[in-house]
Amino acid sequence: MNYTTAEMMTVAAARALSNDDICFVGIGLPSAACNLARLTHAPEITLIYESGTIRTRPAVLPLSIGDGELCDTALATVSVPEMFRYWLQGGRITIGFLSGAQVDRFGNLNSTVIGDYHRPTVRLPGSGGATEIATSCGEIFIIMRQSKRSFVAELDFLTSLGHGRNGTERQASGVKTKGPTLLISDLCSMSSDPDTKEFVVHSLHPGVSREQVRENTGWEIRFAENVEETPPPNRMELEALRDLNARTAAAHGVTAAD
Amino acid sequence: MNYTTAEMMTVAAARALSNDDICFVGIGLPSAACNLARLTHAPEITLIYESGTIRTRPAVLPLSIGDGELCDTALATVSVPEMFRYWLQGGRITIGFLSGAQVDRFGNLNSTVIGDYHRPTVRLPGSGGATEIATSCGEIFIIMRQSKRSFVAELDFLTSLGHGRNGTERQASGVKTKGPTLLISDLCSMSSDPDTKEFVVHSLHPGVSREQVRENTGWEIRFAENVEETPPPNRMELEALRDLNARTAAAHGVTAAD
Amino acid sequence: MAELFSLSQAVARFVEDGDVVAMEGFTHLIPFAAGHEVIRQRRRDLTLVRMTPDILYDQLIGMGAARKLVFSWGGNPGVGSLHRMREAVERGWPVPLELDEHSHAAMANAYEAGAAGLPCAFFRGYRGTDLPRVNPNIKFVACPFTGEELAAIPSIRPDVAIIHAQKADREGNVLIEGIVGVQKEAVLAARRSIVTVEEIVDDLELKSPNAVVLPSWTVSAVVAAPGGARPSYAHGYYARDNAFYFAWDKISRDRNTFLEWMHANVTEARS
Amino acid sequence: MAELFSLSQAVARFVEDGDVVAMEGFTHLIPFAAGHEVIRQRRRDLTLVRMTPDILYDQLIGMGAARKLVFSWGGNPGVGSLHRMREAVERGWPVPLELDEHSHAAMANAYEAGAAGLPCAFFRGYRGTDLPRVNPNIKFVACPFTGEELAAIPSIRPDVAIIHAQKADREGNVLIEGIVGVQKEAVLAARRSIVTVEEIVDDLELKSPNAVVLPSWTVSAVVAAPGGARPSYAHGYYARDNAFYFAWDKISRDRNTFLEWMHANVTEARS
Repeated sequence: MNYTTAEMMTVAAARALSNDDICFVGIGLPSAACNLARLTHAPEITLIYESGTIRTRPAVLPLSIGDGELCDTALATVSVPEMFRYWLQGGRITIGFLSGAQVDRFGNLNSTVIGDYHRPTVRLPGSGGATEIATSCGEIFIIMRQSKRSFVAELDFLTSLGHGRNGTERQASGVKTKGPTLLISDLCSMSSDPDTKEFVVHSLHPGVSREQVRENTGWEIRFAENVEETPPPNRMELEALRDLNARTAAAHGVTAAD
Repeated sequence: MNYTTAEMMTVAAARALSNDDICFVGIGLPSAACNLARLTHAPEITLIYESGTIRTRPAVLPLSIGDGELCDTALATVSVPEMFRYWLQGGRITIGFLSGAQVDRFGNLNSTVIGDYHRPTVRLPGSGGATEIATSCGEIFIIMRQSKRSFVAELDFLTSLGHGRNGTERQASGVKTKGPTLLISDLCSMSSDPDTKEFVVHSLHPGVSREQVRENTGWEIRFAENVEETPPPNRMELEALRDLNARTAAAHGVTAAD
Repeated sequence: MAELFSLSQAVARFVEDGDVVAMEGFTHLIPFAAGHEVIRQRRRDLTLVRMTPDILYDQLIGMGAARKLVFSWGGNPGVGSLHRMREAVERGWPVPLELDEHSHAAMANAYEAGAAGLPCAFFRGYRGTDLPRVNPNIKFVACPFTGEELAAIPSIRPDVAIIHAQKADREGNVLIEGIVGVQKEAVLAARRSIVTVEEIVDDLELKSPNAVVLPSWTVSAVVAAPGGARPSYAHGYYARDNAFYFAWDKISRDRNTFLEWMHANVTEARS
Repeated sequence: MAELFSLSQAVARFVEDGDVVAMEGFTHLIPFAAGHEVIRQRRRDLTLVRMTPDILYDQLIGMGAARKLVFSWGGNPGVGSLHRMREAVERGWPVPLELDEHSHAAMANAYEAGAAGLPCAFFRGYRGTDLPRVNPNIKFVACPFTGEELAAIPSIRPDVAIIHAQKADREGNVLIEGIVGVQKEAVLAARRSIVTVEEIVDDLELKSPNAVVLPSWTVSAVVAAPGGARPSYAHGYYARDNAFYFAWDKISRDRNTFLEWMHANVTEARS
């Protein structure tokens, strides 16, 4: 079956999740990946959205973080202060799934501004839950489209802490959780080097060259000793994802953004 | 109608409450007084128990602070952390109704120990909600049986702050709420002197002499310029109180303590 | 004790120029009808507080009602930017907009602390990030037992909170159900509050003793405003109008298209 | 993920000598059956935590299971003193009992902070009172914005929390309803937890999306223990046995009467 690079990215991200995970899910790419995992190999995965919905099983992807579908299919819905105090800060989440406008080699993310904070070129939405998701979850998976604009050598603003601007600040500042361990793009999958904490490419999606990855990365990207080829999406994965997207588009009365 | 001194005390306390009050109610004498007010002249009074029950209307007096009757007849029941954070500390209570083992002339209360804290003669139940009720409610009413043992010159332990050991500590320590304004016993009613903050007798219950009050007070008790006689319980008040006590005794399968 | 008001009376009485106003709602139960009445009554210099400012705040900002925004995520969810907010921030039109920016965790804790009557909120947050460098309202305090550095921000204590809920009884007790967000906290943290509801009923018919309820005496004004959350949604009443959220992107891109739409649909529309 | 256990298995596996144990319940849903199993399995040197230690803790203390009590109100509600607790405090029988004493506000906040993963709780409390003089676990911290002095105490993080609830489903998700006290916080604050329930059902049949639920993965063991809160009560199942609370006063006054009663009704009784 043919598939798009966006589909490859979502499928690769979904595969990283398991039945035992308790995921704090952001809207957009993370939400698609988490729900695809739930609809394929990880039916028992626990998905939590910051709107307060716990163990939710939406039939369609939410357009916003507080869609009615999330509450209707949840085990329980708690207040937002409780969500951030008891559930996120309480350390009950194994995986936080984030995206952003910019990421650097150490998995730090920017979703605040492009340009100077006080005179921004582009005013982005801001942190939302991301700042504390990045430090309170057991580990962080990042999913983002790869380009020189988004994979940058230096963030304009550090909204969510990865391993810090030099790769050591996270541990040095006493943050106990692992931080970013996995970054999945439409070109490849990267994992965090255990020593330097820098993201290293360990798997290229089918048909993607190292050169392409280099051209779309704002820093000098490293490759693992053995770079694998990501297995392409199988029929079950693609059908589940396309069904989900079709249901979502029908429910929202519009074509989904992806 | 004949009546007991305990009945006079409860009726006098109930009369101090109005429809507009939001009362934080302790078990025992306060609970009887607050519910008597609700069953007579103040049907719209809002009663709150620290177990989390808001605007409760029990048909019988609770034996414990968390009786099912309180929840069954409440507008809503919240968790205990919420009760202490949003409702008590949040400043939403107009009147806290307290009792204790000892009270002094400035309305400070002891419900912790008699004797030394570490080698107590009598180990009392402890603060419960009282410590923060005393400082978070708009004002405090105290209801206690009067005797030299309970109305003391010097507390063995200060569990709940009235106006402080010299009458000025409350304001000096920045507590903004009024503190104890009214003390009702089985002998008389006292109010707090606006200047010295000392409790002053303003009304003697029928048949009680000044001498009797002096004999049952551990400090040199002062009387207001015009001491009134407390109007005796009327028929409606007594019937409501006795009905309440009878229902309570029947419900608890025992004779009520009072 | 909450009194029943018409929407125009409630806004006239409880919302003043220069107020700190929190209109809350987390996707769900966003108080559009009340916010539109604030626009119609031409309030100015408001400090708008909300975790997730979206279309309603875009409208208020674009109409020049606000001079400051306290927020943690500003966007049209699932669609894109808030063009009116961006133009106010990036180009000062129609009036400059000052930002007091936080994370969700910070604001959720600050509402909680406001409801709890505390002067500030303590939480584990902001470590290693840039927001504390640009926002002087973020400080750090050591736990006196472990020495751990915790973040602190001032509690949110709005002059007025405005929310939409499912129903109220005739005494003014309010039921909120579904995704309850920070609405209860916003009302409890505020000096005054307006609650618009889908319906006013004789009996709330609560199905759980632990339902999310605002008792009458915690609310200043209760207003019957059926459909008052549209194009947002009300659990048990109507669904979100997602198509409108997409449509807003086009309406709001251009100043004139925006002003025309507001004129036709808000300022000249009946409340 | 919560696993289903028998009561004796759950206690054997999750409660160890020397543990900090919180058996919570605010009049309602007191976990008597589980507490009795702890007595039968002869756990020792426990630090017992509870806002309102009553008969169950009197029994544990009288049987010598505890060396320390963290509490804010200790009594037989509406009846009088806890004679076994008093004898342990006043005369060291059967073993001395150390006290870590707080107010309700302090403990409620400390459970909340424990559930929230914080090292300590901040609240407005203890001003002008004697407890801070005798309890070194009470400190004061200034708000960094207003300078107001707030009380701070360490959060409660029990080794194991034990509660009783209405029901669980077969995945181990738990519903608590009515007076919910600090039970949810106790479980979320604890490293391990045992939840006894009136019944295990196929579907919790929640009547409200905002019901008080402990999801399966937050609980270590779920145990079917119908009547497990008696002589306390379970909202929707059975009422409080007030007569027993009165009777306890006589049973517990005398060491021998107490020991005989415990022998006949707990240690030699089947779980």
